[in-house]
Amino acid sequence: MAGVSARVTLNEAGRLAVLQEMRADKRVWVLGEDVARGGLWGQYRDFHDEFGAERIVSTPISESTIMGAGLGAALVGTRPIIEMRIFDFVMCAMDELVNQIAKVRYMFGGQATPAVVVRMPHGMWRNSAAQHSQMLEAWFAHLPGVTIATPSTAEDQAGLLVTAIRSDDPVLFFDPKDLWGVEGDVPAVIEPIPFGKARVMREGSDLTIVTWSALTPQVGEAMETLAKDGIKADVLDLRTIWPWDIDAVAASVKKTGRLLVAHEAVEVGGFGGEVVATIVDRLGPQNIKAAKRIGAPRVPVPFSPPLENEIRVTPEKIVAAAKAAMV
Amino acid sequence: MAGVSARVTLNEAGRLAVLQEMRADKRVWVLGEDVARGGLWGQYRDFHDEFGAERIVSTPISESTIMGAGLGAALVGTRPIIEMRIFDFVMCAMDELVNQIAKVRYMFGGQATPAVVVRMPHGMWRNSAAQHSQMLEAWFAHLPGVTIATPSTAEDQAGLLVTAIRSDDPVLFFDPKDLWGVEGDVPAVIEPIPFGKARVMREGSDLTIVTWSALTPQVGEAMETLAKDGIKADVLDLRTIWPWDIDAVAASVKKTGRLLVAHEAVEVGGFGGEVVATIVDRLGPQNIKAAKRIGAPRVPVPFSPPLENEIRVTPEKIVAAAKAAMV
Amino acid sequence: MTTDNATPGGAGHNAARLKELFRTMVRIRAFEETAMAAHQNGEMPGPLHVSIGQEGVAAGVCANLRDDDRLTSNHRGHGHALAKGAQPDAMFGELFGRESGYCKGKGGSMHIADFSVGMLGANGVVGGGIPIAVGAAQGLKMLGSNAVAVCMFGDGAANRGPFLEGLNWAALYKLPVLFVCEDNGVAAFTATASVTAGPGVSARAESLGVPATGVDGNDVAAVDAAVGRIVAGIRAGSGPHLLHAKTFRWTGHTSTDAAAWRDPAEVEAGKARCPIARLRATLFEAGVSGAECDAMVTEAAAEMQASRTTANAAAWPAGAVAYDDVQDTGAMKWQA
Amino acid sequence: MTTDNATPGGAGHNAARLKELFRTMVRIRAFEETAMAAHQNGEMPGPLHVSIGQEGVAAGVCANLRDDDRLTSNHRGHGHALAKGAQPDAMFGELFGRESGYCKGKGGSMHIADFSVGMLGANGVVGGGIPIAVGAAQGLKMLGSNAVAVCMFGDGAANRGPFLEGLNWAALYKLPVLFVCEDNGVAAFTATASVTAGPGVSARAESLGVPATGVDGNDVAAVDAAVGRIVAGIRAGSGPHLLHAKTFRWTGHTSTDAAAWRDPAEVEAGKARCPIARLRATLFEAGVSGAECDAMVTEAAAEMQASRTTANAAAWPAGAVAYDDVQDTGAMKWQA
Ligand SMILES: Cc1ncc(C[n+]2csc(CCOP(=O)(O)OP(=O)(O)O)c2C)c(N)n1
Ligand SMILES: Cc1ncc(C[n+]2csc(CCOP(=O)(O)OP(=O)(O)O)c2C)c(N)n1
Ligand SMILES: [Mg+2]
Ligand SMILES: [Mg+2]
Repeated sequence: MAGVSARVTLNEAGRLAVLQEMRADKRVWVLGEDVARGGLWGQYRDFHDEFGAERIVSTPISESTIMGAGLGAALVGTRPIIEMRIFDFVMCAMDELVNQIAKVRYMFGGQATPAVVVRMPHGMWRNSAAQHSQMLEAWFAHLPGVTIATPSTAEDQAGLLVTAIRSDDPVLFFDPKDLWGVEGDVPAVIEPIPFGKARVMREGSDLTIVTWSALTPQVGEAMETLAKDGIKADVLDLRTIWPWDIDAVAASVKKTGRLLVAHEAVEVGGFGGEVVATIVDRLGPQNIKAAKRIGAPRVPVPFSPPLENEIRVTPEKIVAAAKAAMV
Repeated sequence: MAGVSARVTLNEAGRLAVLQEMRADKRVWVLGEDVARGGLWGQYRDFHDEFGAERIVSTPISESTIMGAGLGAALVGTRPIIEMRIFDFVMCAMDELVNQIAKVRYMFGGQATPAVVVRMPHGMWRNSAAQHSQMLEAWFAHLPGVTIATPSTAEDQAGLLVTAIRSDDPVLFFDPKDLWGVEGDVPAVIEPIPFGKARVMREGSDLTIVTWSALTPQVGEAMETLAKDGIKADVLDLRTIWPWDIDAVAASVKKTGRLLVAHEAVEVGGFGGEVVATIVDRLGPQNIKAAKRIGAPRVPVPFSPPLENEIRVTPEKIVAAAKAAMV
Repeated sequence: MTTDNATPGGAGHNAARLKELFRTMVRIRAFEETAMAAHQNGEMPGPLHVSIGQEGVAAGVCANLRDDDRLTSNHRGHGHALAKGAQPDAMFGELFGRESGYCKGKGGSMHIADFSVGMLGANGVVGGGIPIAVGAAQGLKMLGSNAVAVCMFGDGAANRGPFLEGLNWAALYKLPVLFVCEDNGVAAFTATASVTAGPGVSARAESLGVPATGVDGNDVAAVDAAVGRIVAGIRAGSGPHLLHAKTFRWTGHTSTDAAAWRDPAEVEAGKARCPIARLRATLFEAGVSGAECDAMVTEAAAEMQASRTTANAAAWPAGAVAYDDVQDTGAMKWQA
Repeated sequence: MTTDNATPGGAGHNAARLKELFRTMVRIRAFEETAMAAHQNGEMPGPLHVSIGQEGVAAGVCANLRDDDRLTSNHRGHGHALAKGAQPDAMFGELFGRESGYCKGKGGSMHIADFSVGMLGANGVVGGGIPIAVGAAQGLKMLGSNAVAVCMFGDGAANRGPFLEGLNWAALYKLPVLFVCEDNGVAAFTATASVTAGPGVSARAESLGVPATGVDGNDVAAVDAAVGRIVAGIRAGSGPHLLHAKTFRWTGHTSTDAAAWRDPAEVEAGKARCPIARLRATLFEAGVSGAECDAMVTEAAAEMQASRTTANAAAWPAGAVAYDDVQDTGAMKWQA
């Protein structure tokens, strides 16, 4: 059956990717809370049976040490997958991530190889409120020393995880927890997907829409609505925001003359600003008719469904922003 | 002698501001490492003698608790100044800052008043290397619930600190540690300076330069050089990056048609992207001739002087970027 | 239940006090059961962590607190809030995301707060309440109050750094704070013993200069008595204390977790230690009839059911509410 | 000094071993004095934290380590690095920001690392090395090595959360790690006792399941003996251990800090406990002459002076070096 793909969820796609890499490389292991029971999201289901307690390490609620021990173990030559359960808890481990993991290679003049993958399921997910819903991926683009994966499909979840595990860089892997259930075709042998190459969701000539992570389905809906209304969008899912596919976005905006960046995170200070500023400078403002962003308003994520809906970036809002860019 | 101003350093200006507010309001107090001895930077010199150990609280090296205890004390009605010594150590207290301080008011529907000032001396300072030099102020613009002060003159240090201490919002106060010694005139009674109003450093018609915090002197030098070369820059020091003076910047760019944002921090993902994206959208790209940024390259801060100089944003680099914006 | 006078429970329990403790516990139980039913019925969004089986700790601790005593709680905080004096209408309103909720629907189950009765908030971060509680105690001391701060947290939280920092801090400044480790033996889906080294939370506290007392958390009278003594001492200036209360969580981690991995025999044994059943037996000996107890149970169920109904009928918050309470300066404005 | 064979020092010190310990200590002392002179002379940028007076700890600990044993250090780490086997040329090169430095000049004094001898780096964050050390130990165990990890930190670091988390973790997984608390009584400009509650660091460790041993850190033979025993146990699978070594810092926090607030009498008394002078007396009794000791001192001074000279003559790193070693994918390229 090798070579045949299976239709699986994004969650399962990630699980298969880690399984493949752990079977291939004994140095790869997982640490995090509850991982021996499969992890909070079942993303390590049955791993404990296969790999045992040495490689599937259920940890205390000690985020600083989960992160920092992962680094220490990498420094002696193992390749840890640091499971952070929910992104917001990474705030308990920021010294280890920001001051240590991102900097050791540089500070030590290249002696260290912090080959860790930090998995951090992020984003809004069923009314989890302000401390369990954050999307701060933009922060890490501003942090030298790390790469950042932000997949949105099962295929990309699998392929980018394989790349992440094989990478010698610290990879911050933002699992899109609202998309655990989306399905895709994952091959029996999962090939790595290179970082920094956008995925084309649709080709069009009127307007470029750039997105990533959990907002991708909303953008997908919006682009269909726009098409019905006669607006042909060129739509790119960046898949990784560091590095990101500047060339592809620039080429698209050169063609369409209009840019809209859409992300689930707060608009102010989000990565959308980086995309706009980079592209405007690269192409020259005079060669662009519109450069817009859409993201959440600058408020914490509220609990109540109508409030959460109020601040969510919806297909309707994306359509409206796209139309505003067409004038 | 009331009303007469004194020529003092930025460090002393801040000291005088806190002194004035602590004398006026018994609820104001300071906690942080070594503050009883005046603080690492002498910014609380002699305070312990005047206010005693109850209001000048020298703490253990427990950043999480310095930050979190500050919040708890605010929730019962005191007004703490949380001294973080050097910004980089805030990474040890990010849960308390990001998940608690920034969110309690919102999560609790307005019941909480997290009236804290978090002082975090930041930026490059005499070859302090990667873990003592960071400038991540941009991150917090992306964090709902906080305001952000980034002064660069003694006058602004004093006036913004007074505003910060009187504010019911959590204020993240980025002391520009490389500028402790710059002098200015501080009045006997320090008036609050409102957040969100830029300071005009120079008026001009050819190009708008926007900056803040420790890069301001470099921009000041660059604007003089540019003037000699016949380029008249309109130069704004934002002073606070949340809120920031969108109106003033937009009005300036409307006049000059050209925008350059200069900051000490890494260019990628910095607040410059936010400024560019906001202004480009507000004015329309077609009405702008150039919109550029300059910041540090995306590398950790190196120790060695020639390496640090290599990545620093210098007056020469700012001049070059400004000239590139003139074509 | 919040007493006016913070009567130390130690000095001989009388039936009236025991009845109040019973009432608090059955109200918590009823709240949690009603919340679970509502959650399973789709009336409540988001995750739900209930404290069934742990009622003795919340009731026994809070019976010794005044309204101006402050309490920080964790993700499993309904019992703490109720016992501290929060009202079920506003609690259910919050659980259901309604405008009538304590936080106008912005917080939900994991962020219930009622500052008017000194409940400074539940917390979605394990251990998140520890530094906040010590700071509250420091603030109270500075303001010259003799109120105390109480910090409720689980056994899982004792493995996070803030435990060390917060307890050292409290001991150092001799702060009026009571740390309550509500030890139900589990942390999410893991037995806490399997991820915790050393002789236990009391030893950890003592190594940080905080005296500790162990108590059977399912014996509410014992909790009440111990806390009465301890809080009186703290109020008199003794400095911080830790209470290690052993208890048992009847359910899974969240209301959708069946906790199938737990040993059924252990669960049976745990349930047999029900704090409510236990107090009922004591009350019977003290002359309080089963019928009287049943009446309290029925009353509590009715109260919570009524709050559930009220909350279900309450208005949803308007969209503009999403933009309120962020900050004074630099807040986004709502646009209809 | 790194021995081939990790000879446990416990089994009877002989003069040869004591001489090696002496040599390590005087080399550290000479390194620090030379660095201070260079700093005061403007040869060295950035802050400088020296360990004069604390040499006994670094020497006694590292005498029991192999090259493949790993060590994490703190901001006051020159002695640890030297004792672990790092070379003064590359250390001075790093202090002076030269290309010849261990980190090509990118790290400086606070970030010296020499992975080739198991020195995993100094750290600018107090307590930052603790989780890294436990992770290194976990990795070593996983790889089937019998090497150990050693974590050096100051008394100030025992008030940070990672202390609790890291020690619990090490005990839980029975990791081969030795925690060394180098207790010089001060943390920056504050007496550590004034910000630390409870009976001390050993009690903290034991409460987390990590056995602890106290030692006079200024008695290098005692340190050597204790560590010899402990490391042999750890290597044999005993799990983690904490060594609490009392010592004394002769200087201020940084080389520009006069530490005027310290009681001069206390400083005098501290200096009187000089670990080098003490071992010199012991050596004398063991038949090693003062002249022989003097020769080692002179040799060390000359060695460090030579390294200082070499480093001062070394090339500065080229601008492009600032862009190296960030990351493989997504790195910025240097443009001349
Ligand atoms: C810092 C942090 N890490 C992880 C989690 C996820 N989490 C929520 S509750 C919980 C278990 C907490 O156990 P305990 O403190 O014993 O409380 P209990 O649920 O038993 O009442 C975990 C791991 C979290 N909320 N915060
Ligand atoms: C997390 C953190 N907080 C504060 C500092 C600033 N700082 C540097 S050294 C030091 C004192 C450390 O004391 P100790 O651990 O006892 O080491 P010693 O300097 O005595 O060798 C402090 C507070 C820091 N580097 N990191
Ligand atoms: Mg528990
Ligand atoms: Mg010390």
